[in-house]
Amino acid sequence: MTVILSQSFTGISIGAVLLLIALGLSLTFGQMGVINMAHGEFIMAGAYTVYVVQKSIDSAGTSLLISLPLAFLVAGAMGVLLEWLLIRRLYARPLDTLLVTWGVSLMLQQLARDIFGAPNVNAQAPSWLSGRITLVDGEHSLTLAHSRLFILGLAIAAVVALTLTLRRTSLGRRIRAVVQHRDLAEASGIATGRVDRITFFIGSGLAGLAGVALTLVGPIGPTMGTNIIIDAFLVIVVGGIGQLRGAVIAAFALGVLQAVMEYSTTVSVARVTVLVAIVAFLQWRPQGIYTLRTRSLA
Amino acid sequence: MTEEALHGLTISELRVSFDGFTAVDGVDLRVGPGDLRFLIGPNGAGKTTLVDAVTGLARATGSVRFGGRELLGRPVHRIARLGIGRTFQTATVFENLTVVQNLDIAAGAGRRPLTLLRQRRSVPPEVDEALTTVGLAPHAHRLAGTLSHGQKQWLEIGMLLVQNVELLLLDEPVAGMSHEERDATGALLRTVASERTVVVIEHDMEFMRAFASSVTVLHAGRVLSEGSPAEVRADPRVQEVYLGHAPERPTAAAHVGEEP
Amino acid sequence: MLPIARVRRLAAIAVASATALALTACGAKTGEESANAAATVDTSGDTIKVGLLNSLSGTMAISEVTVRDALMLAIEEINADGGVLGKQIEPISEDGASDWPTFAEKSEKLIQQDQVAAVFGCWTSASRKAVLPVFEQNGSLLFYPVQYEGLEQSPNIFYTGATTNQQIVPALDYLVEEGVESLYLVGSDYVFPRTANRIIRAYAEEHGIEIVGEDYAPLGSTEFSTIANKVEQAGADAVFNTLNGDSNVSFFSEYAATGLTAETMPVLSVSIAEEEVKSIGAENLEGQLTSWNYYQTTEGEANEEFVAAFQERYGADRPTSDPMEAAYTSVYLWAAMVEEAGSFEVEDVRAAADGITFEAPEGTVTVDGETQHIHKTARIGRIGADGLITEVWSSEEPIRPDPYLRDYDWAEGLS
Amino acid sequence: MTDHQTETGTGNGTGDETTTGNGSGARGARWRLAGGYAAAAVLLFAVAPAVLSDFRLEQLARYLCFAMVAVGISLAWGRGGMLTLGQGLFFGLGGYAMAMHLKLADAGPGQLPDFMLLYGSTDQLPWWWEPFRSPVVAIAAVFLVPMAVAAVIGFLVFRRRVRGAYFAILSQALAAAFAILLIGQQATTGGTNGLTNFQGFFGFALNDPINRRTVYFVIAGTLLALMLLTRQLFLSRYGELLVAVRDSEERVRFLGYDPALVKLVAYVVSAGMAGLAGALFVPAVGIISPALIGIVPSIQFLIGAAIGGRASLVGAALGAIAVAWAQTTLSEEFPAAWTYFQAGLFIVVVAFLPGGLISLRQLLTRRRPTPLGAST
Repeated sequence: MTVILSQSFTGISIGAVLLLIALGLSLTFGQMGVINMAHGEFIMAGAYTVYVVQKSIDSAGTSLLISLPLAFLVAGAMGVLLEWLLIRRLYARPLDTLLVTWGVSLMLQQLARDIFGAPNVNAQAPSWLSGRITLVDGEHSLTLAHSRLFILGLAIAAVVALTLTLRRTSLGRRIRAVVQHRDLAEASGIATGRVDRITFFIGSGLAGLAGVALTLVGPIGPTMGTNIIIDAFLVIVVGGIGQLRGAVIAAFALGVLQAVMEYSTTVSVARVTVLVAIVAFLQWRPQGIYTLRTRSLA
Repeated sequence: MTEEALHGLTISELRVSFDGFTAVDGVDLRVGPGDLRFLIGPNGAGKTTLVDAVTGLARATGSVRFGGRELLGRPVHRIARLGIGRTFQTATVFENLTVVQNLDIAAGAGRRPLTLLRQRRSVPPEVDEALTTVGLAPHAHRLAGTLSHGQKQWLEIGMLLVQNVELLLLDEPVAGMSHEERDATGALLRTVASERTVVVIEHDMEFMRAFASSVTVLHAGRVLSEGSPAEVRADPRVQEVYLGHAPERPTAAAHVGEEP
Repeated sequence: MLPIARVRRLAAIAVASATALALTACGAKTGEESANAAATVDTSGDTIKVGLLNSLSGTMAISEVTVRDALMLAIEEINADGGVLGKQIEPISEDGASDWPTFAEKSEKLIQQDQVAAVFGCWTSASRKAVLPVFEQNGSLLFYPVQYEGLEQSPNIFYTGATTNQQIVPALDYLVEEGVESLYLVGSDYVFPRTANRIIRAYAEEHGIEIVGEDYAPLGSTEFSTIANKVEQAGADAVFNTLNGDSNVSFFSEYAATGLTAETMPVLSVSIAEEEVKSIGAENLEGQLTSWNYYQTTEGEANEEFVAAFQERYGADRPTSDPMEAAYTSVYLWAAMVEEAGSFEVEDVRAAADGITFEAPEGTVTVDGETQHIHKTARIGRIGADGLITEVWSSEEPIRPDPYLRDYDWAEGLS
Repeated sequence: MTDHQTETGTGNGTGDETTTGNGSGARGARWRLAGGYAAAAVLLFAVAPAVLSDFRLEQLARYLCFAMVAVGISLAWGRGGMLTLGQGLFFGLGGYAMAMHLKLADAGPGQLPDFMLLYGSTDQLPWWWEPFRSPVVAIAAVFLVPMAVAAVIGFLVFRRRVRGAYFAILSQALAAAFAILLIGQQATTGGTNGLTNFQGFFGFALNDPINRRTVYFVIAGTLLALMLLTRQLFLSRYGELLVAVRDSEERVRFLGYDPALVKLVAYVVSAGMAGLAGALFVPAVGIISPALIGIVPSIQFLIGAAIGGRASLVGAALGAIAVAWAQTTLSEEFPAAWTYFQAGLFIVVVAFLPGGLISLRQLLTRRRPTPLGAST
């Protein structure tokens, strides 16, 4: 029984990580249709932000809290720069955007190597995150690590904040207007270029937040982005374009599936099963869990 | 075109809904063989959706029969092979191919794999004929992407001709055309309708009056009125939908449908 | 297609195939005695060239650069001492780029173009397996400095790292001595852990140890919550850990998060050296065990000199590790073999190898001519709160290498 | 090597030609084409073996294998618009099929390959290895297996209209899954080590330099043959149809074609080419391993084609060769600078010169742009 509980929690915490890394993409890919392969490197930038902040501030706890907004800004700024330099020229060519941003990701990885060195580094977890809550004591205890709960909380907070921004603020209304009908939005006086840039800023900034969270579960290194970017895209593909709730459901579903499969088989079989399951799922629902219907051709 | 008996299109009880919104709500429609039927109606009347349903793009209930065959439930390319072709509001031609290549592809849906794997040695006769019919012969080897807007529309119609369709469904073929181009297009449609059945979705009342054989008015997913252009124009319900209660002006604005 | 063009095309293809066939006819068939000649070694100049083949870029660069540094140190020391057979050693360094075909390609370049006397390097088993046919076909020599999974004995390779009976078997002996009756096996998904675990299973069957679980994580994986859960649920006496590199960071933090400690369920690791301890964080590792042949803290004059020389050359903060020591030793062993043989030719060097000894930082090592491995002392260490590893047990004398575990009855079915 | 004029499928744009192949311009192009291929054949079969050392020739053989993959990519991606980010899967299938046969041939009848004796836990050859004892089966499998797998994948995804980025991400995920699967089955696949140490190639000893040279000739010949085959596909009605599907899949559907089938053919053929390339890579380089299959190598395959010119056969092939060559020579001298340069060139070309470097020639000579030229 405790096994099921602890594995469910593992699944949910894997899902929370997936959700965090995919959340930014649900804006840039899901809403804007931009396939940004450098998203993983924005995550990396967020993670290195923690590392740098920790070098200057002794307290791991304070530096983590400072890193959250700072990483958002750093990654967001990188996103805006990328959008301004390259992506805005390529909105009509999504596949070329994919390739171009992949080239950018190669460059950013090399940049990280040149600045921080090729070996991975680690950030200290603050002491208040290294503990755990023991729910069931006994021979087989059920424990929830603070760091995992923190990531889960961060993911939920980010989803709530993003939803509120999109639904309740004038910025959110403008973003949705541009996504749904670019020409009309432009005609009604919305500076679409600026809205694009802001959307990209938020999406990339969320990648920075994910980077901060990832420092709690693994090392920081130049190639950390490549390892997770495909997972992040798969979450969006399964969730469906343009739907935040799709991404949320997909992230937790994939996380739990991965955890269950890992427990009952091996890690590699679990990975392969999840990938095959995604292909099978797309047979059933090619547009993901949630679909935005459009009447336009192509 | 050989002298086969032309087929008519029979639509009955057609319903299409998206996510709870019913775009076409029980339409019954008969288009006789060789008719040049105009389909008009305000925006959102369900005109394009109706064509989508006929060509297999939108899922629908009811019945659409063409030449005795039921179309609903068949995939798009199968319906196309039954001799039904359509154009889109924005001209969709293959911009990276030449005019001849565009027409040749349109002519070739029934080709065997081995034929496909060989090079085209010459311009097939039906392609040549279509080039002349739509007046693009001088531009045969230009890239379709470099054609003018009107020429692209003609190319699309030409593609339907070489496809040898019996039923053409044209979605606003003259939108954005100059006066001369409209007249040329109208004449072209007359020629085409002499051998095939043509359904045209149109906003342009003047164009409709000049060239339609018969007209169906759709409103809110239903048939509002049907008849000759003159009959339809005289129908008070149509006037109400289009112009409120105002009496009809002698020359209607070009894009009447866009008025509320 | 015009007929002419078709004829031309067919003709071109025919000519090509005919050429190919004609050439093929000249080549040797498999099994025939063929050009497996010894490599040409360029001994013309005042210097003798050797190849250094390490990944200087890519994922393995972190580890392999340290080996290259140790190799360079040894070469510089020997050159300062007058060289080998009166010739200065001229190292030619190539980058394997963490890519196995590149390793094969670069080794071929070193042997054929540079005509080096020997090549030092490779880290992963995969890179060694990739270059092995190149060395065998060209009759050249590789000195391989990393502990590995055994079950290999190429006449063209000298193995100066530990084979299984010098690292894994002693570690198991130690655990048995400590009363361990059940084990959980955790490893990265590549050849060394999988092969090591096969050996551990055979050993366990013989010694009545129960293997309660076996899990592999993809190389570089950082998601260990499930594996930690499984380990915790299984309740083994100890964990045998063959995880590689950064995976250890995540594994040990998840392990700690489930409430396990070195007292309740100790972890014995065979891929964690001083550098890794630093990056994983000593607080997560305190009290855990490792098995190697060498630690920076290993006692003895040779090691004090080695550590001092290395840190003087590369910086006082640089730790020394087992593979670095084995690499350093390998250059000295080759030099001694050459001196003994009085020749740089591969066959002469091989013939002179048996019994060559060297006072290495890890203690006295001796080359076993038959297996081309070396006699090494096994050492179990415990990781302290300060991050240093201190020896808690060592084999009484250097262990004779036995890559196929032929002297162990329980290992009969393994190879 | 002047294929772009005739790739248009029509004449040279004077407007008076109504057919291909009988205008004087087209005939001239045809001769230039024949001349180009003759020159390439002379370069590959006579000049290269004469001037290059055995070592350099083997490197060239490796690059030519990458060029084969690029030729397939130019068909599927350049002309078909399918961003094949997972060609490593097919390269690997072909490579492993060949490697399995070579291992079995080395082992001898009834024997197990050497690595299985070491890592395997059974004495029995797995059933799926058994057919590869036969050289005929192995040779057929190197392209039929990748093609069959591509057919299944393609049927499933194209039928459900999974395309664009979805298709790219899925194919990448599948390549990654295949690599993970191979690594996990060490006893029967060699795990991360892959399969290495091949003694012979269909009876000929691979340690004999003459035989290794022969392998090079086989590779060069195969590449030229594949290029001719692909050319024919480009020029055929099918080639035009493929471009039409790339530019507007729905429109083609309304013409009565099933675009899924049209795409499937190009995808399957490109998979076959990748498989063949993988198979020939094995005797040339002496190794096939999961590291050649996953996400990174799959994208690497694409870089050369993109830089050279995705929609141009010659551009893609030369691009692949040049990038692979630069990778080995420049990356060891300046590893960091090389990464920046390669990535930078890739970005600039894809963003601002989608036709690849080969399209520069058209810009410079002010030739009429290729109708089938790249656009996404």
